[in-house]
Amino acid sequence: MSLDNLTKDWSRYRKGIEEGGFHNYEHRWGMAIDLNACIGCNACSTACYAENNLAVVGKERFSKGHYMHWMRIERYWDEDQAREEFPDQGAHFLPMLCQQCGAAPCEPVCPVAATYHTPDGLNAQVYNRCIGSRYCSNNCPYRVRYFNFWSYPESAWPEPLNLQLNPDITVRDKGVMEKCTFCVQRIRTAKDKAKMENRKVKDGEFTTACAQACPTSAIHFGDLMDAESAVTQLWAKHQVKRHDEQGLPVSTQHKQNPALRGYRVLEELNTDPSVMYLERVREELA
Amino acid sequence: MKKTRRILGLFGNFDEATNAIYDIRASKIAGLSVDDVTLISPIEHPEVEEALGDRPVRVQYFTFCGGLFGLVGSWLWISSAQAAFLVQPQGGKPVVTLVSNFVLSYEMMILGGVLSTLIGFLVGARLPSRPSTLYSEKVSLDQVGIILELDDTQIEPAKNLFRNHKVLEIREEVMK
Amino acid sequence: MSGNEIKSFSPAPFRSILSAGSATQAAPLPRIERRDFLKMMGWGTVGVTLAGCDLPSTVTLEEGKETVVSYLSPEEYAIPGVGVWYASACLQCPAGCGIHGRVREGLALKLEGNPDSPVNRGKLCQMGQSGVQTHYNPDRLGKPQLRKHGKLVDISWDEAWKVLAEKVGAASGARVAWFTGTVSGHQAVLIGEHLEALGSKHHFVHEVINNAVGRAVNQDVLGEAMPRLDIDKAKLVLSFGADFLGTWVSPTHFATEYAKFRSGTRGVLVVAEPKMSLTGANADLWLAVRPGTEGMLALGIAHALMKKGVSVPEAARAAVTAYAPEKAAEITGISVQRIEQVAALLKQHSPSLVLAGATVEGQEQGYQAASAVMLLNVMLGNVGKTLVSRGEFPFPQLSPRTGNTRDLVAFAAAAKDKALDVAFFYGANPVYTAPDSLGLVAALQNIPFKVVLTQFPDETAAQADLVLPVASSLEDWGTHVADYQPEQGVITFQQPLMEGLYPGTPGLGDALLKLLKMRAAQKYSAFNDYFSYLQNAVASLPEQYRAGGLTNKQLWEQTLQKGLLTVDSAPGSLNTNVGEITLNEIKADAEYPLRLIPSPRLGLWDGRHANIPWLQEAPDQISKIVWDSWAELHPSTAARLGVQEGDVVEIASAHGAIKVKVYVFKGVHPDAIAVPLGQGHEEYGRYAKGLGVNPLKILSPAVDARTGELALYGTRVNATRTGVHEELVKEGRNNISQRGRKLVATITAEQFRRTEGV
Amino acid sequence: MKETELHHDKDIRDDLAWSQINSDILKSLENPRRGYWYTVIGCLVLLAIGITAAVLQYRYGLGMAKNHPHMWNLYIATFIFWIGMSHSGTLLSAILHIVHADWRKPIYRFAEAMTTFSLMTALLFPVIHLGRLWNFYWVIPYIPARGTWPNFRSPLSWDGFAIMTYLTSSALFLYIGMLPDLAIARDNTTGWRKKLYSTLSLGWYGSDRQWRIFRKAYMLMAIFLIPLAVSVHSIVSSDFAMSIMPGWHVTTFPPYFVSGALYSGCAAIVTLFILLRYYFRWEEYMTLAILEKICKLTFAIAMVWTYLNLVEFSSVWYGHDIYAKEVLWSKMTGAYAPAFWSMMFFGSVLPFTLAFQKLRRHIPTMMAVSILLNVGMWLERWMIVSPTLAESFYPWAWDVLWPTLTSWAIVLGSFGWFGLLFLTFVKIFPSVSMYEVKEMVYHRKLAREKGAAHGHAGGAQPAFSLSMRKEDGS
Repeated sequence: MSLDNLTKDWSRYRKGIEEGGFHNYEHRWGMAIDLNACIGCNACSTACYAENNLAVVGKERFSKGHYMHWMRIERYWDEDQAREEFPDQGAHFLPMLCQQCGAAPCEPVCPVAATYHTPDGLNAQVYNRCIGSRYCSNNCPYRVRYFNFWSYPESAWPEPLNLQLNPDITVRDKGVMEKCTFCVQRIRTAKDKAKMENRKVKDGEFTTACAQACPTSAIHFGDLMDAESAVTQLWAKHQVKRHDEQGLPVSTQHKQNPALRGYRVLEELNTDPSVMYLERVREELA
Repeated sequence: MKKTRRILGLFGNFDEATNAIYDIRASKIAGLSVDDVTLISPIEHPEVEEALGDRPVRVQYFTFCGGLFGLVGSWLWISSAQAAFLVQPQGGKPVVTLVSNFVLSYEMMILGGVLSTLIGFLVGARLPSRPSTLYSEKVSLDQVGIILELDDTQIEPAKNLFRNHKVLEIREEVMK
Repeated sequence: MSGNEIKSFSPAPFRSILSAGSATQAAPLPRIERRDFLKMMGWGTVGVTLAGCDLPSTVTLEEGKETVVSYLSPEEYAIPGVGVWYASACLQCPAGCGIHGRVREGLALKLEGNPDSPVNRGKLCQMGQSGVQTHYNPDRLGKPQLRKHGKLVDISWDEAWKVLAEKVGAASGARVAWFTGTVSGHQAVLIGEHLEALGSKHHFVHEVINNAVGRAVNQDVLGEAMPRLDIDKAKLVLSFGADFLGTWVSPTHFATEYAKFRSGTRGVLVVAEPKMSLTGANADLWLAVRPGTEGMLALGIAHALMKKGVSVPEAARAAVTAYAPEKAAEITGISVQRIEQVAALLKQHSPSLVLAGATVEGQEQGYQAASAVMLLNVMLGNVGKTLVSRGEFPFPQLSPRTGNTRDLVAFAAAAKDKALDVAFFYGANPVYTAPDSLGLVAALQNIPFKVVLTQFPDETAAQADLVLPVASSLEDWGTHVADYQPEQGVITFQQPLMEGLYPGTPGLGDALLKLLKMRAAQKYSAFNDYFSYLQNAVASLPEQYRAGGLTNKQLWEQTLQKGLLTVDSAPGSLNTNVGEITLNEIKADAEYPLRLIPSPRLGLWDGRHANIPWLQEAPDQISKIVWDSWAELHPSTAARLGVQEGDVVEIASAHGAIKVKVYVFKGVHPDAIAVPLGQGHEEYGRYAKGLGVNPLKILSPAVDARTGELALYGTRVNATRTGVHEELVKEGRNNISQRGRKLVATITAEQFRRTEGV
Repeated sequence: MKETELHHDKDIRDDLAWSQINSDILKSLENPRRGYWYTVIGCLVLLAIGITAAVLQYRYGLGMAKNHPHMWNLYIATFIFWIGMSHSGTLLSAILHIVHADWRKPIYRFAEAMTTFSLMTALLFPVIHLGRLWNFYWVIPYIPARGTWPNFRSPLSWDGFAIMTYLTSSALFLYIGMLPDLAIARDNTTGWRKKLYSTLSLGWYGSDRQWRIFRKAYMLMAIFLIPLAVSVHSIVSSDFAMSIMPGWHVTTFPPYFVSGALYSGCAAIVTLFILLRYYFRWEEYMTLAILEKICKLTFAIAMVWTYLNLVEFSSVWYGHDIYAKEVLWSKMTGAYAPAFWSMMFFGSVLPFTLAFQKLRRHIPTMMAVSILLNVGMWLERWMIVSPTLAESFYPWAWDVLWPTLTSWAIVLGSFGWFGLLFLTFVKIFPSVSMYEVKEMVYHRKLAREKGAAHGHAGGAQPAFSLSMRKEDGS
């Protein structure tokens, strides 16, 4: 907190995401989720429960929306289903998790800076700093932030269920907001290991719990800053660009080929999600 | 001559009190100027005060300085705090966010202004203080008082002047 | 796979078990016996690089014991702060997946698929991952219980073994029975040997979710009960109720195949079933077929194909000719155009694969209907292309004894006839799964001594005379052979991931050895325990399994490290012996107009996972309902009954009634009412008890004429409103539509093939 | 009634004796009537209910009161309600002071007190609604030991700044304005009160120097308070307007909030006016003429509010934002429709009663209307917060869940807390400004005399024109 500091780096401090932002990202972890492959089986969601110490809230609390599905599988039906007798075209499944937005609406509204952007491009939640104003959740267009309405350590893991808890991450107590972290503990482990071995993190060296579990490998995880990574290639192939990559003016209409399947959910809000989805595919049989 | 005494005259009729001050102003008592007059009244009396002439009030300078300090100081404070706290949330926004900083500086300008006005008021009004022993509780009811600081020779003329203007009560004390 | 973790993300330190914690969360420290951890030293760990020497050195205080445990000199097998992955086997369903379990500080923490396993290829479904919650379940039994004066009371292990020896010793050997779920590997061998030692032939193998009729059809037509299904090679899969992505045969394996099937040229998936399954939800075309008429639909399609010039095997010609598309359309409710369209698609996309699932098979004419479905494969020339011979498994003694419902019926009958004196139960919960109409609970009273080997106080345990807690799948040794073997045959090895939570609790193998020693001590004296039995078994493997001249120890370690043993089998070729198909028309029943569909869920399965909180809280894939049972009704049926979502209806069959909340849903045929399996437990711990209903209870005892399997999907019911209303608890409860947002966007397959096709 | 009818277009009788003013007002500090104690007990009961609920919520977690997606609900709605209530007092007092509308004099004191106390009530809610309320002070930008600052770009931390500034400023404004009266109280009381008032009055003795500087300082503060009050409620509206949520991200929100705040505050002034008039028998000071003036003002603000509502609706209608349209439509037709239309009725239709003189002068009607207007304003706040939470961008998370008993209990408790603070205030401080009523009476009398001299017999002159002329004449 000195004026020196302010004048020295003024131009850097004045950069928004369109100009590349303040961070020079080391990594920008991202995903590509192929809805053509997703079968809606919940394996990713359970993997998330196992990896991230998510609390089971029970029926009563579930009914009030207190559940903790960091990774949830949404199921939609065709819009014109109202006219059809049967859902001939099946369901639409959408695995929805924190989109780790580059321009996350949740970040600027937190009064105590408990949610912030890491140099890894992650939208991090600092549990210890969180005071539970829940403003971030209100401002999240994807509604993927989950609040500890109760003290789950008191109820969710009766002995000896607590022995299963992952010691790499905390158990959150009441009054704290939580959400998908892209399995930050795995990222940290991989980065530490790479650092010890004096090398860069390799693509595919680790993955998130959900991507690991997915039976159809619909979830691809990797570093969007690594030009060689499978995820980057998918993004490039489907012509989806990050904001810090495309610069000004930010456009959500950057696909040259509309037949390509890449899109980001609620792209028009300019949140710059790190999760790209690939459109579901259906045979035209009706 | 050295002012040694203070007298208080209480008036029920505000016009009489005003006239008494005009009389003092007109130098009816030698050596006594309007600057030696203090008016104490239960309500704001612009018309009585007018008789006392121009007595400058400087509280607005306090206000201005306080407001300016609040505005500039808080802007620098907040901006430099932001520049020092780099793990701040970004949301795609710059580290030093001018817009929100101006909103906060605006509030701080007002707070600075109000607080310095208070200080200016207390300094200017010489508060807190102990009311002088000449003070009469009737002043807080419905009477006006005129306090004069006098030397020994002026006491009697002053009392007479008060009496001419239907003074209700006269109190007197020796200055220390 | 992330192994070694050094720092935790959040500044608040998590209390590890070794550092123990507050009163609310202090947990029993697993006690390590010298013998066991020497054994553990022999474990193979899965590709983990240890993190070197810069581990945090911490001195922690364990609550209660007041011993200071230094991280500098940890237990030999536990590297503080480092998770080590061990290979083992998943026992959550009979599919036989291989798993990797992460062990840190002596505790199993997370399960993932074993990438070396050709069954699941590194993937694991939600049930498999929940293995840890089965293991750490707070309702697990820790002590044996004996029925004394009508009540089960805790006893010591010594007493338990003594009572067991007495009772089994006193019984006539031939009147002892084992009642199990699907078992395979050396456990199956030992059960067999136990029965043999007793001179009994009573091994009842029961699974509600089974493939028994399909196996019979496969055996009769193809000559192999479980051929390989190459979904990825098919250009079109037509499934009649075979929920191969959810609950059918080997769902995780088929899901990995499905991903390949859907990429590249992208195969077409058509599903015909009366209630939308997870597979149906992923179909390009989903056909709501009138329940019980799938066979007729298959014949109708065959007829349409015949008209297009596809030849029909002689034996089936009569049946095919009888079901012209017009007639099939009338019976099945699928329009003629659709039938023609499906036939055209089948002809266009070759090779295809036609599958029959439980809704086809679980009928009184189930065998015939499944045969009609198989007929399509034969007609389309899929046999040999997408239906491939597996060959005989080289170790037939290890092959699974696959579960069915015929054995349940037979067991109930045997019990009723007082033909049994002692019954051992393992891996099955017949008191829960048997329809009331079988009278099983009453019949069980005729068996004087019932021994239940289980981890949980389930419904069958509540009827037991002796309850023997057994080790969880993460604490036990074993070998497992899946019924469905993919391209590479494997024996999956199960090794304990951690010390048992409840000392004294034997594994199944150990318990069996103990039982065998009671009968034939001499024969088994060489085996101290099941561990040495298995080591011996591996040591006796033929030479071909010792590539590079491995010693016994090396072979053992390598096998454990990989978690499996690949075996060779010589595939033969499949027959196409289509027999005569006789499908009679189904008569309407005015009193019971609806068919009850006790639909299985990937999650709770047949109810065995109802005590796993993760799975209770995981929404049903289609309805998104949690922690409950519901009845799926088509809007037209619901309108007829005058009910809305959340209204409670009474579903009555001739054999009983259940009351359940309605979920109005278009993915169910108007003549069907689907109630998911899994809930309605009267026992089975805090998470299962008292939730929802068990539709199995009101099933009729009718069986398939040919195989004797229960017609699980054949029960006719009626539904009446009760006037009670209760909200269903579900995720995303107010929306079935995206409201015009681009959340899930869809493009046509044609476009996909143009831009991404191979 | 008879008397007031006689003086029916005068704000105050100009022949009131000053000694009577002193004694009438100071009487309110003593000998509470029985009704006062009943009210105190009622408030204590409400407060006890609220505290019980708050303690339970603290113990078990916010699940007692909140649901997903209704992360904010009654607490934030009631927070805005109380903040809004705080506006009329200070803002009106300051504006009327600047324009020399002297009819404010008998009523501004309690209105300002209401400001301060409703702010103190409002302040409770952001704290109560926190998941970890024991860490609430992390929002305050104290010099941190670990280099952690609050997030200055969060509208919630703006709230902190704005509310603290407003609370400080309005409390000081109230206090400074009360100094001469505290001196009067000092001169007329004994015992502990004397000590209290001696300390609080800081030795004020009404010298010309003090009055001059008082006049200037008070005016400067009034000038500051007007933009401050506007900014405070704009900032509260920023909690919503600065978000990206449909139905919240509305450009008209700042003026809309300010008008709503003035509206509810005016209505609350009417309620308290009537209550104080009744409790302390202040018919001489709180005259129907003044009541009429506030009512007219309330009516005018009600129309501004109604207009801004319509502007909001039409801007949604003109903009092609489907999300905002959906929220608005569901507000009007969905689960919240009854609350929404009650709000429209109470907020836009009911105020028309204020347009009729007969009704304006009928005290029971005004009492009922003023309370209902505030019910409408409370509903307005709720209709701002909840419908957007129930329905926004993401349909999967749409859900309408009603507030729990716990949150209702805490909302009720806040009324008890406010009531208690206010009731304590009226027994310790003079709720009518004695010195200013004296000024008012004095100036009216002068005006009458001058008016008579200039041939305007009986015509009451506006106070400011009087003082202007006085200055001209000197």
